[in-house]
Amino acid sequence: MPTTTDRTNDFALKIATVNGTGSASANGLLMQAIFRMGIPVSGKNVFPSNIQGLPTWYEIRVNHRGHVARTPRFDLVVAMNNATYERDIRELQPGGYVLYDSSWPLPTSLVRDDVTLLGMPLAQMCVDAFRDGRERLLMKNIAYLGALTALLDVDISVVDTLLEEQYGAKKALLESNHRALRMGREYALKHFDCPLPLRLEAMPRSDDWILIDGNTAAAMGCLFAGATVGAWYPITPSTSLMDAFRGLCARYRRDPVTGKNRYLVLQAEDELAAAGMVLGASWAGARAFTPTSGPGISLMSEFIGLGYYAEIPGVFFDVQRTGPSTGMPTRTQQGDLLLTAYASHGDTKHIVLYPADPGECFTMAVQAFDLAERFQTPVFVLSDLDIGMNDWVCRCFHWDDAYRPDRGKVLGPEQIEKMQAFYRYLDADGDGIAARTYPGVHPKGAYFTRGSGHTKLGTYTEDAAEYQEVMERLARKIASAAEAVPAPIVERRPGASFGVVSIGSCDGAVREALDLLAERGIVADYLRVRGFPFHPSVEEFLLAHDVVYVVEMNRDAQLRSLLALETDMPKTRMRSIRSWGGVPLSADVVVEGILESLVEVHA
Amino acid sequence: MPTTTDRTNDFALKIATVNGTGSASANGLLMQAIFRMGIPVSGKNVFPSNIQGLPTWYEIRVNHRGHVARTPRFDLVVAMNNATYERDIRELQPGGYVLYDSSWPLPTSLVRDDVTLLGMPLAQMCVDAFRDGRERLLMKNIAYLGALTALLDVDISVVDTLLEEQYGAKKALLESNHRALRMGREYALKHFDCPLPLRLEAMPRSDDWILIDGNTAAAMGCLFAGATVGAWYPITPSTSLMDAFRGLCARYRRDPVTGKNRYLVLQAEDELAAAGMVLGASWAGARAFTPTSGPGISLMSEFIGLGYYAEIPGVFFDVQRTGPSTGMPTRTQQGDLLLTAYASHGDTKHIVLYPADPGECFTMAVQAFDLAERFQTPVFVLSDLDIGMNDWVCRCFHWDDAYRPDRGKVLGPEQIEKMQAFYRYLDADGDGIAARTYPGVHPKGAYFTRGSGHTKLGTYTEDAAEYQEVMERLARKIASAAEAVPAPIVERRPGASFGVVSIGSCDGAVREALDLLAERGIVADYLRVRGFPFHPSVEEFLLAHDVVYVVEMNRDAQLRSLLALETDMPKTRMRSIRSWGGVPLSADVVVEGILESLVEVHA
Amino acid sequence: MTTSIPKPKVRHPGLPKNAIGLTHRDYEGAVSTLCAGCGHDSITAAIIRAFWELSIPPHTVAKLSGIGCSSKTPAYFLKEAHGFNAVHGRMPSIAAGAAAANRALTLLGVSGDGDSLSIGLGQFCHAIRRNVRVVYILENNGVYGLTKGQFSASADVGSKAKRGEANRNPPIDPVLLALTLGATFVARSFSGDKAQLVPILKAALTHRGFAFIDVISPCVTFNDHEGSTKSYRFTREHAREVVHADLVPLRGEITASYAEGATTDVRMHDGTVVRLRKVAPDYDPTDRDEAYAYIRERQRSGEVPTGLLYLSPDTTDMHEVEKTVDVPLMSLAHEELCPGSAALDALMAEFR
Amino acid sequence: MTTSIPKPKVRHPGLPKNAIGLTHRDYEGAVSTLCAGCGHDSITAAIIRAFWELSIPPHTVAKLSGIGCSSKTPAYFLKEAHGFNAVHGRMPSIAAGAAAANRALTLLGVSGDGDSLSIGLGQFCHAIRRNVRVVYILENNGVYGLTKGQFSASADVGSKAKRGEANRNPPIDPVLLALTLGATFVARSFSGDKAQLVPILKAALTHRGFAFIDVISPCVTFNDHEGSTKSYRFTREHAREVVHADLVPLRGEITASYAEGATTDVRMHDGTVVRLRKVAPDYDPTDRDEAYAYIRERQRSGEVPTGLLYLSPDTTDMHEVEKTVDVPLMSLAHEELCPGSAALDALMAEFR
Ligand SMILES: Cc1ncc(C[n+]2csc(CCOP(=O)(O)OP(=O)(O)O)c2C)c(N)n1
Ligand SMILES: Cc1ncc(C[n+]2csc(CCOP(=O)(O)OP(=O)(O)O)c2C)c(N)n1
Ligand code: SF4
Ligand code: SF4
Ligand SMILES: [Mg+2]
Ligand SMILES: [Mg+2]
Repeated sequence: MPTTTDRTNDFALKIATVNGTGSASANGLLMQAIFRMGIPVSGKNVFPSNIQGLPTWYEIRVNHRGHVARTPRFDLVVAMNNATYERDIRELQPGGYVLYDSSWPLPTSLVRDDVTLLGMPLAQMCVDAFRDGRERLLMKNIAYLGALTALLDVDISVVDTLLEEQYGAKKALLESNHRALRMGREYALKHFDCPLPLRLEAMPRSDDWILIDGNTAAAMGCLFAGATVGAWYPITPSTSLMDAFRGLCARYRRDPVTGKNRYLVLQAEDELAAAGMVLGASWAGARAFTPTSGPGISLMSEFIGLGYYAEIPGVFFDVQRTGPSTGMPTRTQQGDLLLTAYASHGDTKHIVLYPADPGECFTMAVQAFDLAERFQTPVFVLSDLDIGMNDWVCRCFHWDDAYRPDRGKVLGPEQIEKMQAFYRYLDADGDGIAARTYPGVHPKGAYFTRGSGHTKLGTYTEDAAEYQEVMERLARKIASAAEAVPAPIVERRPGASFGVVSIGSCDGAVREALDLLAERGIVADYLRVRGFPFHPSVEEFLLAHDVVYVVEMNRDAQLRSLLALETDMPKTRMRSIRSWGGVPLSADVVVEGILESLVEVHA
Repeated sequence: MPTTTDRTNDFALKIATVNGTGSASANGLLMQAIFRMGIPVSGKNVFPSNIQGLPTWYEIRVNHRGHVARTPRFDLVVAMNNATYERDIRELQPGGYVLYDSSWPLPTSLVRDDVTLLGMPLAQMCVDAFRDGRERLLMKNIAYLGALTALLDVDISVVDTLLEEQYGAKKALLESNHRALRMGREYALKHFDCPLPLRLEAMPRSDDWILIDGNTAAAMGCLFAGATVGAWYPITPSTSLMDAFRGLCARYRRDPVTGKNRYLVLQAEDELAAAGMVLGASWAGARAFTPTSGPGISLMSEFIGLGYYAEIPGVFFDVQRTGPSTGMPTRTQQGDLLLTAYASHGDTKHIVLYPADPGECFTMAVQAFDLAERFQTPVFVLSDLDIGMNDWVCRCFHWDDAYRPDRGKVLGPEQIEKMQAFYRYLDADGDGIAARTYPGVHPKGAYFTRGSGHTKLGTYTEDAAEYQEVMERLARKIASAAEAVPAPIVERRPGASFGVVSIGSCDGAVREALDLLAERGIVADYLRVRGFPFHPSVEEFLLAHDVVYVVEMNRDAQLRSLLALETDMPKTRMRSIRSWGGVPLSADVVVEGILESLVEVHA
Repeated sequence: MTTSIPKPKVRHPGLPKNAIGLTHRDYEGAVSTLCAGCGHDSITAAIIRAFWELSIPPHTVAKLSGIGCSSKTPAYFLKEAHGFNAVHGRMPSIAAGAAAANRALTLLGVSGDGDSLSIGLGQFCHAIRRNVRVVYILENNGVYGLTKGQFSASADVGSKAKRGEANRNPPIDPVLLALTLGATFVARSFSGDKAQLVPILKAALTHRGFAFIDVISPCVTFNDHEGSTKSYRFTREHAREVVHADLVPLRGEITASYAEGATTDVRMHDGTVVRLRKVAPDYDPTDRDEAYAYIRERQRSGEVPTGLLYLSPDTTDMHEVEKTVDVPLMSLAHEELCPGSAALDALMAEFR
Repeated sequence: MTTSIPKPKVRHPGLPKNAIGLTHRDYEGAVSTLCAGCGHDSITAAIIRAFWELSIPPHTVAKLSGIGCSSKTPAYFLKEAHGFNAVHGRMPSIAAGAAAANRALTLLGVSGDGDSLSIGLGQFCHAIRRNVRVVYILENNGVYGLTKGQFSASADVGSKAKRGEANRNPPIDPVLLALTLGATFVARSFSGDKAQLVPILKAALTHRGFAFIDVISPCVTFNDHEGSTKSYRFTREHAREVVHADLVPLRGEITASYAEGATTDVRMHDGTVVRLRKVAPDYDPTDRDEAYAYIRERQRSGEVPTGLLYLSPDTTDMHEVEKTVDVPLMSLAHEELCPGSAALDALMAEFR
């Protein structure tokens, strides 16, 4: 029988089930329990684009040093789906464990002699313990959770509390869960060598940490930023953002006296309409946003160009998924970097924010509204499925009550009244930004918003010089946003021999990789871009390094392309490391990518 | 009175009128007459996005050396629109001439003492000569044409022939035209010093030349390439392409026996539908195309991604117009270079052809179908308003009857029958291109076309490796098209000290500029890109020059960006020269741009 | 046919003033750049008239449109109102967004048959379904004017193009469509009939919800010839007013008396009464199905029934459906929207 | 409820064969991945049945769909037919293109209520208008299944979501919409009623033009609860068949005799006769306006009228309207399409 070294608080496991069978709640409980034990943890839900009956996985990684990027190296597999047995067992590390349902024998062809099989007649046990068919199915999940509490040494009282919090009111359900949990736990304690070397040990816990997904966090940002109009068309993986916003509004945006809503969410007929609603609402003076994903951005392209040229704010969340076209809607990727930077026909350029985790989804959502209104232009927040839909351990969010929305240059009735005449597109302050007015406010503030050629006075034109004057100002305006977008996070390390640049949800894996490389004596500086147009310090960082590795999650090295286009860094000095199959980046890819390249260079 | 040097067959004139008043036909007659006199000529119609009552200009340039790019330096203005008198007279070269309607006095404020005023009571003359109100309006145009025949020494018999050809059947109309023409001509002969130094002199004429607009030429390409399905939504400046196609089909595509149509043109409800129709028809085995402009491409973005990923051919003509959003629909630009190269979300890249004149619209339309079917992907033909809607003097088109459409790898029933099994996305030949089958042909040829994740066998997948395998092949496939797209036109000149690169309708102005520079001893090599992904010789050319000037018509130097992204040429060695206000490029811009930059470099 | 030519600097003390002291000129806009004789210009004139008569302060209005000759017209009226010339066919979503943000605005949407029935058909239908409060005018000429005369989706079968070719696809009738989709205010008029159109516009402006007005508006340049079914002549000959709307203002009184059954009164949300005078006494313009059947029947006999054809006695607009606060959302202060740090701290506890 | 599980390698000699020697299994596809009990799977079964009964060679069919649970189903039938799973809501344009290219294909489109009535509404309406020859099935469950249960545009007012919240926007009724737009074949059925659905499908397959079938198809996961008006139970209780279609094949003969006025026979282009048995004897399913009025009336009394509700006796599909050649355009040889060099040379003369 194979052995493993002690792996306390440092391992990864994978739970393979079938979607629609209720495993999500058991998996979430495990994740939460580990979180409450104070141990750094991450959970990645790998689910199909389907409602019921297809393979789904939940991957958990714990790491006491805080490295919780996805790893493809699993030490334990909870194999509950015989359709994926082969793959699940194959992907296990030597010395790993398989917890499986022994109600049916495991095909011998799958048996590996370098892993430990832990069979447990889960289905049978549930048939014996529960009456109702649906309950038997659901409780199987809680039973394997029970077994895991024993195998991994999960603090059972934490799980009990969680169940209490979740089902407190529903007594019967609570009782079934308790029973299934205990049943699984006891079976494991009795039949297996518990705990395994892969065990958990509580760590000091602080209130400073929360467990949250990026879409919920972004919705909170919209709430706190004062967004009142949300328009959307459902699309994975952005749907939960609007669900969360509606949930939050139901709690925080009811007028205490009348019970009426201080928000309006419009389920649009499609993404084109959602974009139009956002522009219409922003134009009329509300903070408005839409959550979508790649296909939605493609459909919104025409309206985005209108927003750019007619200078209408709007916040567009693109929770990226894999692929061109429909692609793999339940997989993650960073494939819309080029699209969002230059969306729509003609000369355009847009402000884009790149959150790396739910914490930044919250803060950047707020910043997005401020930037959109300050620069009077559509702003994208480019999240992805991994950030948006998975639960992440984050620092607690804080709010500064001194925050006041930056509504940009909006003239009120008194200001308009005082003016000789109001001209919508006149750059009075020399900063590329012209003042705007809301409809309904003052007769002298009226102007004609249009996507066709207009002069700086706001009148229609087909004259080259007049047209160019406005377009040149727009170029200046967007360029000036480089200083206003969040600066990159830069980490310089003494003795660094090259730089690494990454973006968004790559962050964790890159940081882990840099630590691993440092252990081997290979030291690198690190920069994570957080906004577009790039902050000047991005170019500085690039130029300061002979070689920079650009790590990202798409096939075509889109970040590297953007950097090549928008900075003076020669492309030849930027090497690309990519992972784009739909699963979150892992440190291995980065370490291997850099090592291979270093070898090549020295060969 | 100012004098001008002899400018025989070398001058430019501008006719300023009001749209909807029938000046187009008079202007066209002048242009055609000059063409028939064998003199190199170009005509640019500068019209408003409006149907009636707004200023419109027709610019004609003749140049015996064949330089007929637009010039902003006019030697003669036919000022028929008092709303634009000021501007029209201002834009005249010193020593130039103004032909105006002296039925009303010219405001003295407009009088310049360095130009010659030629007043002629046109309106009055027409009121006297014609009865009907509409006729009086229309014949005014023919009357100024008559005057111009005298002033410029146009061969009047050529004009007579043209009138005969046009109105031969309509006797009354012909008579009116003749009368107006003579009236104008005689007035000029009597009152002015005819001909002016700006005069025309017939040149040896060959049958090798034709006068044609790019949209008509592209429609001919579609006809000859065997396109049977056209789908479109009207949009300036692409509309006339489909009009021409329908006109040609009415002549060439009626079944001689039944009188039924061998083509089907679908006026779609919008551009999204037009794109879908093209993909549906191509998928089912027809050659299908759609003409549109920038806003249409934005709207088609989602479908373009589907075409890319599901590997469905389709030909998309983008006749570019000015601006993001609605912009200036009746002005020209090259603003969709980046968009068409990478349209749609996720990792995509498309084949794009860049015609420079109607001749290439014809040939490239044919090539586009071949490339689309060979590479099984959407192909763009990126023309522009100037090429598409203006009449150009071109070499006569020829057709090689040996041409057979390259339908790409399409399996017929016999081939399918012989196969063990058919897999749609299997790269059997190692060239990145998998064979396809048409629906309805053979049971074993059936497969499921989809924009969602699929394996090389054509089955649905959410697996990273399987997904990536197909996407990697797609990248290879499109990259391999670099050798198949039309190679650039390269002109190397002994002693060249730098290179110039341009695209599309910039060609004429750049060539003229290079000649002008050469006259000053500044010699440059020249390359015009004709396809994307760039032919390998593009990179070679770039790298062979320390400095390359990239000349294009958009604000953001999109061609330079594409070159920076797709070749190893350092961006710093590519200097940008741009003209993007909506009027066609003129040589001055290029000459000045290069001279300024050379001065800077040497300063 | 009227072309509005404002002369902004000149005061005309003699011009009649409305209840808020404004003259007709104060409701005008820039000089029209449409073809002389275009039906759209007459609609512009009717709009100016209706707003003036209702004494609506121009700056409380927002004028929205798509792209097309028709969609240019908002530049030609109410110069003191904000205008929004959106992208082709997508004005309804702009309207929904603007209405969401500021329910106090009076929204006037102007569109064309290409704009609303082809590229924008989906948005048009969904704006009806959402009952966005907007007066939505479809300037219907059976062609795409701005792109030079292609048939639109409202062109009748057999109607001839200028060059003679006949349309062969069945028309989308926006009135029947609106009725089918549950629109709460459905009218059809003719640009050449200001006497009919102005009262309809006024009634529409008092309607709480989507007020749809299809106006046959001949395109003199591309669709006013013999053989066209959207020409001035054809429309004059075939239009039959079946319901005439009169507005009885809040404190007003209509003194004329009508024959029994010849009128139906509908009280609007603001108390205004719309009095519907009917040509067919047994026709009930507040019954959607009857309206539908009646219109179809008349159409079969070659007529183009016009007037305020259907008016729903009760209607809940988007804001009522969504139970939003009574004040414009855009007017809410940050304090009314942001829960603040204490609330966030409390919320955070739920994620621990 | 049937899930199609083809076992391609196994031959079942005992299975009944149709006129072209194929068994039911030959019309199946891949194993369904929909939720057990999903209405869509029953429609799949009905499709398999109808094609088998009509002995249509599977490979002469093209299956088209958009995106959604419903749009996945073409993978589950007719494995020997090409399938095209397009983008969300845009299948009608793919259908128009495919029909244009190859008029010999039998096109079957499958869509959902989200797909056809929200994002794809414009395309859906225009495909009707164009009378593209396609059997168009709308698998109508009142929700977006694939994105987990949001209300679709066909959700009735008051119908409850799983979490209890009631829909407040009026529904778009695709049958009324299709009638209004001049659809030539309009039916409504219920996934749970194969006896009704199979003959409708067969009739649709003989129709030359756009044959529209709205099928109420409950979503067991998100919209089959108490309070939903698209549940199995609600539909069973409220559906009323008003017209039953029987297909009298070319050389067939229906022997059963019916009461006077109880049937209407419609002869299709290929000679097949569709015999419409009517519940209401005075109802004429070939009269569009009567059908519309009748459906509205029944709906007001809470019923869901089903059956082949309207069938236009004469219809010209897109190809007839456009006067294209009888053979598929995609089958024309290069020589039949390319005018050749002599023609070009002649043409060039016109540009000199
Ligand atoms: C996306 C897009 N496609 C096409 C066009 C070109 N276009 C401008 S107006 C128009 C049709 C206008 O017709 P209609 O709405 O009936 O207005 P009308 O001019 O007849 O009043 C079209 C197709 C455009 N502006 N945008
Ligand atoms: C452009 C785009 N927007 C959104 C989606 C997400 N999406 C997939 S299916 C669907 C709705 C499906 O509803 P319906 O058509 O009713 O099918 P059902 O699943 O109910 O059968 C949506 C919104 C998408 N795939 N593409
Ligand atoms: S083209 Fe037609 S619709 Fe447009 S302005 Fe002229 S008359 Fe009016
Ligand atoms: S979610 Fe609903 S529609 Fe989708 S497969 Fe399941 S039951 Fe069917
Ligand atoms: Mg129109
Ligand atoms: Mg549905």
